[in-house]
Amino acid sequence: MSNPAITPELIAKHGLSPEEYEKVLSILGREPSFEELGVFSVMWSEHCSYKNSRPELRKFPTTGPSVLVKAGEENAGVIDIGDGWAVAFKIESHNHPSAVEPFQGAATGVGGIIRDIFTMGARPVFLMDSLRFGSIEGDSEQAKTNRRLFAGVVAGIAHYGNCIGLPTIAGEVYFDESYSGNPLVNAFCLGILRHDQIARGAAEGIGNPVFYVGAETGRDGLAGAAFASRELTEESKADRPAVQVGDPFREKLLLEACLELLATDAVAGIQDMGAAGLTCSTCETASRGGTGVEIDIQLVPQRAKGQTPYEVLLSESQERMLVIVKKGREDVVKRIFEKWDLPYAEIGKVTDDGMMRVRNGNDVVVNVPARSLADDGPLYSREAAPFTPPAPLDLSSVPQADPTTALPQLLAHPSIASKRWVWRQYDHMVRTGTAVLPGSDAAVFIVREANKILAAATDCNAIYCKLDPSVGARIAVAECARNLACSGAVPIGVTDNLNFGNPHKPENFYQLRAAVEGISEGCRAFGVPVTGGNVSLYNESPAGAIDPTPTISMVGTIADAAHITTQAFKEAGDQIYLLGEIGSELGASHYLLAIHGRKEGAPPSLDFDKEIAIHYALLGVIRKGLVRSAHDCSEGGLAVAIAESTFGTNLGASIDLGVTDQRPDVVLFNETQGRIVISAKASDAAALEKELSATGVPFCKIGEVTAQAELSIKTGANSYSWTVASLNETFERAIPVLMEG
Amino acid sequence: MAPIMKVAVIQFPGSNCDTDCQAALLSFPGVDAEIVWHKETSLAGYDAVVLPGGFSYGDYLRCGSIARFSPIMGAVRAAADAGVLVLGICNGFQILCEAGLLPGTLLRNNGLLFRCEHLHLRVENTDTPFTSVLHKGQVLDIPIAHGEGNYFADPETLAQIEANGQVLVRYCDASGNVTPEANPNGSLGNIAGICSHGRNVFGLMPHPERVCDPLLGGSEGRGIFQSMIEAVAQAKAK
Amino acid sequence: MKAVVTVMPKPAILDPAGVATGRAMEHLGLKGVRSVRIGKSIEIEVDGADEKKLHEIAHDLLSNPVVEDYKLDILS
Amino acid sequence: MKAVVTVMPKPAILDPAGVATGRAMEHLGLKGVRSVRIGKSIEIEVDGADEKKLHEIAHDLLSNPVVEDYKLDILS
Ligand SMILES: Nc1ncnc2c1ncn2[C@@H]1O[C@H](COP(=O)(O)OP(=O)(O)O)[C@@H](O)[C@H]1O
Ligand SMILES: [Mg+2]
Repeated sequence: MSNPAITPELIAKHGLSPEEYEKVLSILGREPSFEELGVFSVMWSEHCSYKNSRPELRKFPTTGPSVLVKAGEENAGVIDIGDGWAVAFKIESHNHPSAVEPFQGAATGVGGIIRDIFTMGARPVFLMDSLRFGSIEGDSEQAKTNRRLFAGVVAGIAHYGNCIGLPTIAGEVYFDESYSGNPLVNAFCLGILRHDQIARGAAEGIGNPVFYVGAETGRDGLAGAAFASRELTEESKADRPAVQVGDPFREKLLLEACLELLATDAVAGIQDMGAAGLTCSTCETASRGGTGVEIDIQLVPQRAKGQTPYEVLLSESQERMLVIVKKGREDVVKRIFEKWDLPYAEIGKVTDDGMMRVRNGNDVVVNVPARSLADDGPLYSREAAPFTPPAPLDLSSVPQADPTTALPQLLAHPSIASKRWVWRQYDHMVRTGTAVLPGSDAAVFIVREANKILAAATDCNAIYCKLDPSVGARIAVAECARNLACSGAVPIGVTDNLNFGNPHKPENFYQLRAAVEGISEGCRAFGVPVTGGNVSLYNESPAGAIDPTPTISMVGTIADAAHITTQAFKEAGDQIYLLGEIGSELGASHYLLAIHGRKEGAPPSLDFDKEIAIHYALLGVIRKGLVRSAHDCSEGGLAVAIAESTFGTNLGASIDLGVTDQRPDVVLFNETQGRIVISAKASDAAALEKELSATGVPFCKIGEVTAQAELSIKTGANSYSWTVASLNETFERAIPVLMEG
Repeated sequence: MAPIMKVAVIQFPGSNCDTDCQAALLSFPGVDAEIVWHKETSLAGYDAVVLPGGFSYGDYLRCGSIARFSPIMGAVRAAADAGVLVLGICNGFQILCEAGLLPGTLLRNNGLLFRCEHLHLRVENTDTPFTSVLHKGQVLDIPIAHGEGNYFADPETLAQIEANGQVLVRYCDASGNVTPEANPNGSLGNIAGICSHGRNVFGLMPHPERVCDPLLGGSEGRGIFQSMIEAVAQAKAK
Repeated sequence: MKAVVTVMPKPAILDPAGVATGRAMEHLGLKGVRSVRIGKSIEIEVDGADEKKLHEIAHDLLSNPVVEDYKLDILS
Repeated sequence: MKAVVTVMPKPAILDPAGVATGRAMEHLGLKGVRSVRIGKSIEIEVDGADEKKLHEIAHDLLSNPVVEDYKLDILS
């Protein structure tokens, strides 16, 4: 089989611009081979090179005393958690593959992020998932497609996570038209390791053998990285054979084998094969090591016969790793991989010439400076459109809905409704560490081997981001931190997934830039580093770009098991307080969206100083043992938050907000930031009030937990009441009814 | 000092509750628990064997269908024949059924989805080495996590195991009523776990090892392990 | 040798996936669906032609005799 | 009408179930296993004989054309 000639069409098909091709020519001093063209194409794609976003990402705060491995240095950042232990965590998107094949797309997304973590030498301990779909309500073809995508994605995540034995302990799911045809699937994994176990993805030691371990290479997901860096079009469907199939069983074996191997001292470097497979792992390890790597395609374990070097190099077969082994220790690899019944092969060696050299037997098919691929890709500074802040909401244009019906309607809105249908499909208890199960604010996980308590949450309100990307991004960071505080945790680090539209469109690029700046501001305010993340651009369907969605995942630690707090009320007679203000900001709220069908207005304002003061105040009283439950107000405002705190208990709440000069719908459903509903034993109330007063944060008593399972809320002269059972039923049934009829 | 009970926790390729079971067992004084790789062929020296949950061989073909041919299964069978306690949890239960060490089989959940949640079990028989410290009719809160836990046996087999008191736990509501609503997967007779005719092999779909620590959702799984310890101690005392 | 083993749930066994699929077919406009049963089809390519061994494997490994029947077809 | 739809993973697509099962067959003493692929076999009984509709259903519902091919056999 002979390779095609390098023509302008072929270059364009590889997604390289004429200028980028010129750069290739000047690096090589000659025309590239077909294989080299493929290699440049994937390595310089947005997915691998971040060519459109890298200058922006530099704005993130990435350093700090606890940072052991910085963002961008390796596959995932590593943060110290004390006593010689550390965590490695990261989030990654698999949006485009999931649009084409939801089950496998989501499954392989989970598989990929898990490899990123154990490549660091860390044992993966839990997962989270952040999902976005178009509306699943109604009988339209679009709604049916969205339901199919939703069901498929959840089943795919469940399949991979459950089989490999990692609990999915938290996440989020939103439904909005902007994601029709372009769902978002972001998966997060966290792993635990000792400081001295940190593994590096560098090809160290000239002459060291390079091993391929894991599943055989097939024609999976050919050029997927390039694919993820394009808009979804009708033609994308023709890319369908490019779908990758995940094998969580193989990955489980690979994970155990790699950790066993890393526990010996036979490994000089290790790198997973993710996007752009063998290509990416060879040139990145060489580039990081300041060395070269030479491999022979013919030595690569292959699943299908007759694959060309081009196909093998660019294949995105899953469950594979590249390991640089210390010379003379090859037998260790052999022993361990034979134990786990996994393929392995020595396919090359580390060289001193800085080249990524690929042979096909005696022919050299690729001979490119490794650095030019991994680090010297093109960089673009795109144009950002000037931004006009949204007009504040004109409240007089919003008819007053009756809270008696509006509250259940909000609770039934799929974005607010219980996600039990989702997380019940995930094994969220395996590894016996989940102390707070999904359904509360942040999940809490006890890492047995390290005797540490971790908390994690993931958040992004994309309506806010759509209306004002900078404010939306800041709120996403603040909300994550608030969720952690509600569980009793202090944040230690952030990973982010920037999901945006085509960056060539100035309004999209503005969103990206503003979101990065907003996240950076938030992380600086909370004093937490960004430890890594992922960029997914070109999230567009024929109807246009998605709402900008900078998903934030935050990890925290809890000092003492006694501080673990959940959102549910605990006992009749407990006193209920609101930390923060009653608020009045209705712009960009879910009330406006769900009840009035409007996505408009300015999102609520965010004052980091106030926000942080509230978190500290809450943590202070939690540590003093004065708090029995804590739950933040997010979508749907105060009324939804209070209702949620009654769920899963046989209790009710009697609330008096005492506000007389505001519309009831505004009082109940506004989304002013920095608000937390807590409850305390009546006998602790005085102590709690004293402690809180001393902090200076605004707070007020708003009611009491009742034995009767009824929720009643008074505001001014108006009072409303619901049975907890009916609200809970509405909240729990919404998604199952839509999905199962 | 020699442990009261030395347990082998079998690790099949794809087991993922092996270390959870080991940790739960080690939380009992006097218990030693070791992970034993499935390629081993002897279980000499162990007082009890646990087949943990997970997805042995990916469970791609049928749950437990490949694991039951693992080298260790010969030793598991011999141990069971010799009266050693064998406990199969979730995937371990599926493997024991596939291997014919327990009657019946586990089909796909009738709701077709994987289910992970806390639910209730009613203790049906306390005259076994796995349930002796519990009391009859006691309601336990123990979680499940499976896609194929729908217990099935043909009518004769079912009648036999019922008559022999081999059904040890059934899915029930919080007050102990065995109702169709309390059945998470379609199991015949709400069966959650059964033992062998000889009483020394027990398989159940719920995960007792996940509720052995009050910080992690409760300690209602401890009774099963405690019963095993007492049975072993008694046998040794004789 | 090429062989196909078809494994089907026994007639007496409830097949919830089949029932659900039958309903979905009706939703898609197929009228008068009486029964849908879902089993497995396993295609095997193997050197040599040990038919007896294949039967053994179909019985012991590929099907669960408690709830399934198998059929072995030798294609070539 | 009685029909059988056989749904198989496309040839180029990884079939983890087939790989795991093929290995198990070798362990059980079947020599020279070259390939095992596992798909579904769906038996349908339906009043009437709308073959076109059946093809539509096999394509849209029973198989996932992204990763699977189907074959429809009308038995009677
Ligand atoms: N896809 C998911 N996977 C796992 N858990 C989820 C998922 N979606 C939501 N959850 C859980 O449901 C609860 C409520 O989620 P959400 O409504 O997003 O909370 P909040 O508004 O407090 O951020 C949280 O515990 C969250 O972790
Ligand atoms: Mg929250």
